[in-house]
Amino acid sequence: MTSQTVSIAITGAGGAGVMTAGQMLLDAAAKAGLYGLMTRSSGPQIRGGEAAAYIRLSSAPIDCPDDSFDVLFCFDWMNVDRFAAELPMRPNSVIIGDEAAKNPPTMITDSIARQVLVPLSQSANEIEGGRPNMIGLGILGELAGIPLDALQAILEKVLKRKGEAALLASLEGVKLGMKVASDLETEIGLDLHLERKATDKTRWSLTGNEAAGMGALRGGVRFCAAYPITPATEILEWLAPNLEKVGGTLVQAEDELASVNMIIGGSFGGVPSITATSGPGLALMTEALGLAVSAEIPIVVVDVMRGGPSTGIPTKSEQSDLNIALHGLHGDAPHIVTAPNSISDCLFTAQWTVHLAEKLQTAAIMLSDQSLGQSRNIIDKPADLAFVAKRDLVEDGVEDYKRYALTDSGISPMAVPGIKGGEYVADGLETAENARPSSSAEDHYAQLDKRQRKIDQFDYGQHWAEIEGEGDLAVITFGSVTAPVREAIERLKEEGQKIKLISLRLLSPALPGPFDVAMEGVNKALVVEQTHSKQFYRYLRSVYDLPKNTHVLAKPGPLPFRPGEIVDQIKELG
Amino acid sequence: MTSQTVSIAITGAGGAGVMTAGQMLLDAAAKAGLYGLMTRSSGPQIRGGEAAAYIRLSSAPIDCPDDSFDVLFCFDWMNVDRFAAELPMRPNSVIIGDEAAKNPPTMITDSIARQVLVPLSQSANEIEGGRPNMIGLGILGELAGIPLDALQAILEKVLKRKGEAALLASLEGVKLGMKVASDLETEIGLDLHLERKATDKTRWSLTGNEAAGMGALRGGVRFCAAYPITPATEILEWLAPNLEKVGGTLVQAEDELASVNMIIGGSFGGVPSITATSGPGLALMTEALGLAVSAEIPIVVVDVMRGGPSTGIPTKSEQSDLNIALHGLHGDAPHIVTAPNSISDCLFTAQWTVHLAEKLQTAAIMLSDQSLGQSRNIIDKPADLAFVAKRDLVEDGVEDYKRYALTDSGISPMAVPGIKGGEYVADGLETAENARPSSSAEDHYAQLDKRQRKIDQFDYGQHWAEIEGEGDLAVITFGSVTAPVREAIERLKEEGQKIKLISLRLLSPALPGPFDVAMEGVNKALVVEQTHSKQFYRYLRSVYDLPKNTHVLAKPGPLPFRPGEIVDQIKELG
Amino acid sequence: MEQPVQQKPLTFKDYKSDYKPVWCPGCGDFSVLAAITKALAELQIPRENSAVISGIGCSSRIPAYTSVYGFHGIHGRALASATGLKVARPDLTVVATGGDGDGFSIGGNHFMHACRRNVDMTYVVMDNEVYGMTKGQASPTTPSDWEGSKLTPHGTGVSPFNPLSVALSAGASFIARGFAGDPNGAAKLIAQAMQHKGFSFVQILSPCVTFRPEQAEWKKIVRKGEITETGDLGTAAAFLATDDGFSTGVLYETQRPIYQPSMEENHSLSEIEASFEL
Amino acid sequence: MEQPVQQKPLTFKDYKSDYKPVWCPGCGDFSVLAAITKALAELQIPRENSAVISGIGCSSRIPAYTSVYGFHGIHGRALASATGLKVARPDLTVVATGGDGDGFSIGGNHFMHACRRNVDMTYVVMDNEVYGMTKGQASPTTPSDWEGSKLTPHGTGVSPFNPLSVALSAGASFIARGFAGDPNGAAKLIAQAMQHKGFSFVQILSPCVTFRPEQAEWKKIVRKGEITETGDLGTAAAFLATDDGFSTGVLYETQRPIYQPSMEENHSLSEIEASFEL
Ligand SMILES: Cc1ncc(C[n+]2csc(CCOP(=O)(O)OP(=O)(O)O)c2C)c(N)n1
Ligand SMILES: Cc1ncc(C[n+]2csc(CCOP(=O)(O)OP(=O)(O)O)c2C)c(N)n1
Ligand code: SF4
Ligand code: SF4
Ligand SMILES: [Mg+2]
Ligand SMILES: [Mg+2]
Repeated sequence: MTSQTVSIAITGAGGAGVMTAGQMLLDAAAKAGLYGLMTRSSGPQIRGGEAAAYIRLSSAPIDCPDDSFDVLFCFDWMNVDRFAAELPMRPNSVIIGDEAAKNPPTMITDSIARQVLVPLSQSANEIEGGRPNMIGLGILGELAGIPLDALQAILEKVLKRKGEAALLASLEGVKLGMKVASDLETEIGLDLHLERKATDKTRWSLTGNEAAGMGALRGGVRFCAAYPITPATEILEWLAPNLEKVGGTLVQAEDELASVNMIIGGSFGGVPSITATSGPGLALMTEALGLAVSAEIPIVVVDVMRGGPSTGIPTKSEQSDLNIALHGLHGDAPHIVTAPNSISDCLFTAQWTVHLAEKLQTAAIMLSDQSLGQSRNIIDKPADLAFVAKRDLVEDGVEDYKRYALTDSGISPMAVPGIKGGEYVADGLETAENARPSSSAEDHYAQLDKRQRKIDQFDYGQHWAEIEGEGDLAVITFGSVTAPVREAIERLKEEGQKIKLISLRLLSPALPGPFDVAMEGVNKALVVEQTHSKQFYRYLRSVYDLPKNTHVLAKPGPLPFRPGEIVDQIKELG
Repeated sequence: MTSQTVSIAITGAGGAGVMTAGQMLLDAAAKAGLYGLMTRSSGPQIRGGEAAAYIRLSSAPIDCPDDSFDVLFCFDWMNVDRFAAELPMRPNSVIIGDEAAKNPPTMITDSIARQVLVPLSQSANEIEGGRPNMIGLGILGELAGIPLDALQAILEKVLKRKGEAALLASLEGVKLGMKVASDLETEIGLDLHLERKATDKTRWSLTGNEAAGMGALRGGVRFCAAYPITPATEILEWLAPNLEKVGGTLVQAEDELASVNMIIGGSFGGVPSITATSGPGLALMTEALGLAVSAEIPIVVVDVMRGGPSTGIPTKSEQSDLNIALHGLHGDAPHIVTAPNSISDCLFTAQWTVHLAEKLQTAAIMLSDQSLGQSRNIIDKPADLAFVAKRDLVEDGVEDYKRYALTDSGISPMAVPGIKGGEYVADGLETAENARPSSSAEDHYAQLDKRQRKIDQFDYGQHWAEIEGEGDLAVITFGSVTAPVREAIERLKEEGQKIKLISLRLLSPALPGPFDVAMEGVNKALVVEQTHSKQFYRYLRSVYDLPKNTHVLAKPGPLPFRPGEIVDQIKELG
Repeated sequence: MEQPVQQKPLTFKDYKSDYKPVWCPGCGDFSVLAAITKALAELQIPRENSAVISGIGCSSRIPAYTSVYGFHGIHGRALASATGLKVARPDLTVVATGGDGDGFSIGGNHFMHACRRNVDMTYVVMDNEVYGMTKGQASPTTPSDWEGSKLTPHGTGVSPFNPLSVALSAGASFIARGFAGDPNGAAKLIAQAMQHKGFSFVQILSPCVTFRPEQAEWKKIVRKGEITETGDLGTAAAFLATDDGFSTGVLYETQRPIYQPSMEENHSLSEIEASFEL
Repeated sequence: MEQPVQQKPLTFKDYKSDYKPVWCPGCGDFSVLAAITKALAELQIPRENSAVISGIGCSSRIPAYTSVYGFHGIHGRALASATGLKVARPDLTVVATGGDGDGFSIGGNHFMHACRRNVDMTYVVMDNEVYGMTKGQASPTTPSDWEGSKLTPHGTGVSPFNPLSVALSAGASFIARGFAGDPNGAAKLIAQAMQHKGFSFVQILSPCVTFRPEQAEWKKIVRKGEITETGDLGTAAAFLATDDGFSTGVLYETQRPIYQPSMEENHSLSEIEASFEL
């Protein structure tokens, strides 16, 4: 697979049009029948600081960064060194710079990669209204083998509202860039053209945050209360206009305490409800999450994780909210924790999570992260899913209704306002079956057992984990780390090594039965996670029996896992 | 030891004077050279509902309830059945009722215990201004062998401000009660007199909440911000007037978000600071706890645990906030979690916790619980301790100050306002050594390592756990469950069984080295905890190597652990 | 509010549950329960279409004593849950309730923002100027010199909170004060509030006999508020800012656009999905 | 404020750090930084004895750009930390700072209670009627018809928050409004606020050039507030309730007891321990 992908980084000062060029390159690649992934990075300035776009294109679906970049294209040298750690290069990588730019930083001059200069500003100047980034787009498009018509289609789509002149200037820039590139290809012997297969599948371009929003909608969510926070805001911003289209609504709340309690209110009213946040906001929601567990009101909170602790590194990815998601509620408060294992899986997992919350009448936390949420991916249009919100409700006119009835499944049929005879008081106090507050040991044990039972006994089917391959070594992971692990395993497979991948989508409850089955034949494990304190490994240890021979590769953010480091680690295990 | 104790329950309607009588009995017993423990219980009414006082008296220090009561004295029958589950009786226990009370409930008539009626109201009526509870006090005092002079001393102390007449009436009531009791003793052959040893040790009477307050003061705390919550309020109410006496102060905050951020502000100012709360409040504090960890500002939060989840059972004890205390912070946020193992240890542990927070510049959570916090204990005056707040500060006039310097110990010398040259900005963002925000991987790794290192490498001495006895079976526990475990082990020792007790005072960080040493020679373990979901066991599993043969006795609140059920469990293990 | 189709009109007793309140005998909240149930009866709101939402406190126990849907949530968040419920289910009649601690201390932010947002619901605060449930600490409305709490042994030293004045500044469109000593008057105010289109705030002075026995004096002090122009912002601002807190009646009322997003389904999911196509 | 013993008086530059702000070129917050440092210089507060405390937001980044002690805490809690600091360390000069989202949305409750509590400190809010940091959502002070945010595509539909009016209702003893377009005027207001005994609140209208470019118009609208009686509660209440939000100057000032518990050590620990003896 690796030979069929090309990784390109574009950097430049604020206003240089890095993100625009990157996004167009990705979209054009998709138009041309390729797949791809694009991640954004920027400096500390609120706006207008240096920016970087990291793009990986491929003939086959792709959702993780490669070990290093084939091409680093610096539209200028402005603070490019800030991105140094995010820009691994190889000796045969190429750094492309602008002839007109002065004083490349040492990070560039000392790089192991090859370096070439192109007439970027100069070419732009040749065109009336020309912009260097369009020359750059042309160069990169040509290098990756994207045909002009695909680039042109995207230009037309994006620049429509900017008028004919702008479109023409850009188009000319792209063409000029393509010419510059073909000279370059021969000059330095670059061949990055990707094979393009014909397909009739519809392609989608979306971020994990958009996918999560869509999954929620598919799952039946019709109410959201929102307080913005990086990197979760886009879920909320996507939901606001789209909920409206399907008869739902979004309220902007004054804070996270309000947003989570608002969705509890909405869901008490029978409307499947969601909010999205990141670590600091999740911390503010745990009291109410406990209320949802205790009062058995379904809600979903998507936590798009970022670097912690505290405000941490808000624009970068990390998996370190695992602990709080699993254990951040006071008291014995069994709830659902899920994690999507790819950008496109944000859709599936969000939908499934809504389904679980609704079915099990409890709080569910979906752990996404910045790298899933804010990266854009080209995928095949996903299939429709059967999971939709479906609460067990009592009938209108019910008599002697017991809201917290002790059932075998642990699920007590719910009433929602409008249902006659169902009038009850949802409560955070412990209650008897009839919803009246009770401090008796008997009621407490019975309700604790029930709330645990309903989530333990539920049939999660095969969805609790992605299990791939066979081997006596299992790599156990979750979330965004799944993609680099998968690629690492595939590379090793090519070398003849057999390794099993277990990526947990359902983090809580633990399912010892299915886990043991998955671990059959495994005698060695490697746990890979993006935290500092081995949170995932510690959690696995606490609920599952791991092989004696278990190793951990834990690395905090802000840098992403790359397949190569996982390959190295596995090789080291021998 | 069990033979030297007597357990008495007193119940009655609101206004019957149950608590007064109980407290006087305890104090008089202490005056008479005995030790004792008193726990209160009451019905759901805010005020004036049925009440119960559970008292255990002993010749030697005692800090846990017995398996059952020797005497249940019902001043009336009013809702006594509400307390049924809290009132285990034996066939040779005695239930004392009032002759004048009509219709004993079936809980009484069906009891396996013996039942006698005494002329309670009638005797009270014989005295001008007489009250039945004073007759009751006399009866119970006589039964337990407390001499009149001790009872009289307490009456004088308590009733001083009520005037001579009230005192005389009470005194007469007590005397009359004592007479009634001596008749009773012969009549039904009751002998509960406790042996009283002469001692010159000063006795203290205090609750765990008061002890925690005192420990904080001893540890150097001079600032507190408070938001009341059951069952933590008494710590705050004790601190308010007492902080003032030592030049400190307490602010009543608008909520827990304010209280925790206020103490962060106070501590940033160099003043050791504390707050106290319970589960719901702790949940609201976790975001700020993460800030304290990240910005390295020492603070102490005492969590007096109660029944959860959510509002749960606010007046009853449970250990189920363990998870949130250990793992409730978002991001990788290493911090201190301690737990006092007895009422008197609330003093030691609070003081030690302040010391650790200050020394390690981090957030520390002390997990007390309702049964420790609100029970009153008679103890020997504890020794003075060396632990006082002692931060590593930089010198006035420091140059090129690096607030978050990477040191070997992981402790970066701190500056506080007033120190010239120390001006820095404390931050929840990740920072470089110089306290400037940084999103670089290098700085992030370095600071994460440092914050973990300082708490991992610190020398906690012997205080991390109470380790008692030897044996191939270890019972591992923490907090208020320690006392019944200890008593269970002592009982089994009398039967010749050798068992090791390991009660963790330091819950986090985990100390695998010392733990392994403590477990030497142990091949079987029993974990005992007051939760539903085995939180403590799961945590131990995640950080320590437990014997293959490890069992768990986990029981949620609201009922306390009694030594007998632990004995039974151990015997079952064989 | 549509009249329900039923034989006999519901009386206030039909809106009460058979569950015995935990309140102290004599607590003002009994009257507030009477007032709320009377208001519901006056408006003949179908039980299944109304909900009483509260936080934590003695007063916040009230939902369980009614026979409508209820939510006894967590401390300070009644208004947030009530907002969510009403916005998601605009067909329901929603009454948020609670105490002065719940509403103005921990819940103060939601109070302000609920006033601004103007969702069509009613908020009834039982103000006893104390935290009853936690055994008698000062609340925001407690006079600064009250020394009855161990937490503030010399009084709070802080200006008491003026909820009506804050409500006005924050944008509330209906502001009233009642007294538990006059449950019928209070019922009338609450009914008026429920009929008001938008967010209506009713403070009921509700004595705590246990921790503030001196509030027995209130019945001598409360009076009809002497405000004539209840629709003028400036007048109301000046009046409420300087009032002693014992003027009862509707003290401000205006019409402002209510917050109720239209909730009309006009797209299919696949239409939305099409936006992801390239 | 004691004059520090030193040779040369400090200039506003001495109160600035050498750390480059992350703000967009043209952001109003640059002027507020100038104003705060000028106020510190005017009062010659020793750097080591003052602290600037903030929450999270573009504006909340300000502590790092000063050279005094600082605290860049968590979103919405600046006033709580500042309160703790000032009460525990009454010898310090404490300035809390932040944005309209930080202060009036998530931090709204602390804002009200800080006004009531009247701790002797100053709160400077850089109000740009938007959440800058999170890329342009409506804040409490955003006009209800602003459609610039995807989160509220049809505008918020909610009455904008009137921070000065709320501050007054909540009991603030010093209330002023300045404009980033006039940093010297703003500096004067902040210096006055710092000299005020008690809690002083200064709103600075501070345009966000990135998400609210239309705020360039503000310089044409702001004017000196036409309030003559700045000490009368009723007058100020009516004025602030009806003002359009562009009147600058000190708009209310009064003297109220400040919250500063005496902190005199008059007992030993053993005296306290004696109370446990029977
Ligand atoms: C997060 C949280 N903090 C604190 C508490 C404890 N608490 C329960 S009720 C209450 C105050 C209630 O006062 P108020 O709202 O005035 O009600 P009242 O009892 O006076 O009717 C407090 C502080 C809690 N339940 N939850
Ligand atoms: C608990 C929490 N919720 C949300 C956020 C995300 N957040 C950061 S700044 C901000 C708003 C800032 O707005 P404002 O205070 O007006 O500052 P400005 O950027 O406009 O100066 C938000 C919502 C956060 N950091 N923490
Ligand atoms: S404590 Fe006060 S508020 Fe609570 S029930 Fe009793 S009288 Fe009412
Ligand atoms: S986004 Fe707005 S508030 Fe933030 S720095 Fe830029 S101009 Fe200033
Ligand atoms: Mg109250
Ligand atoms: Mg702003």
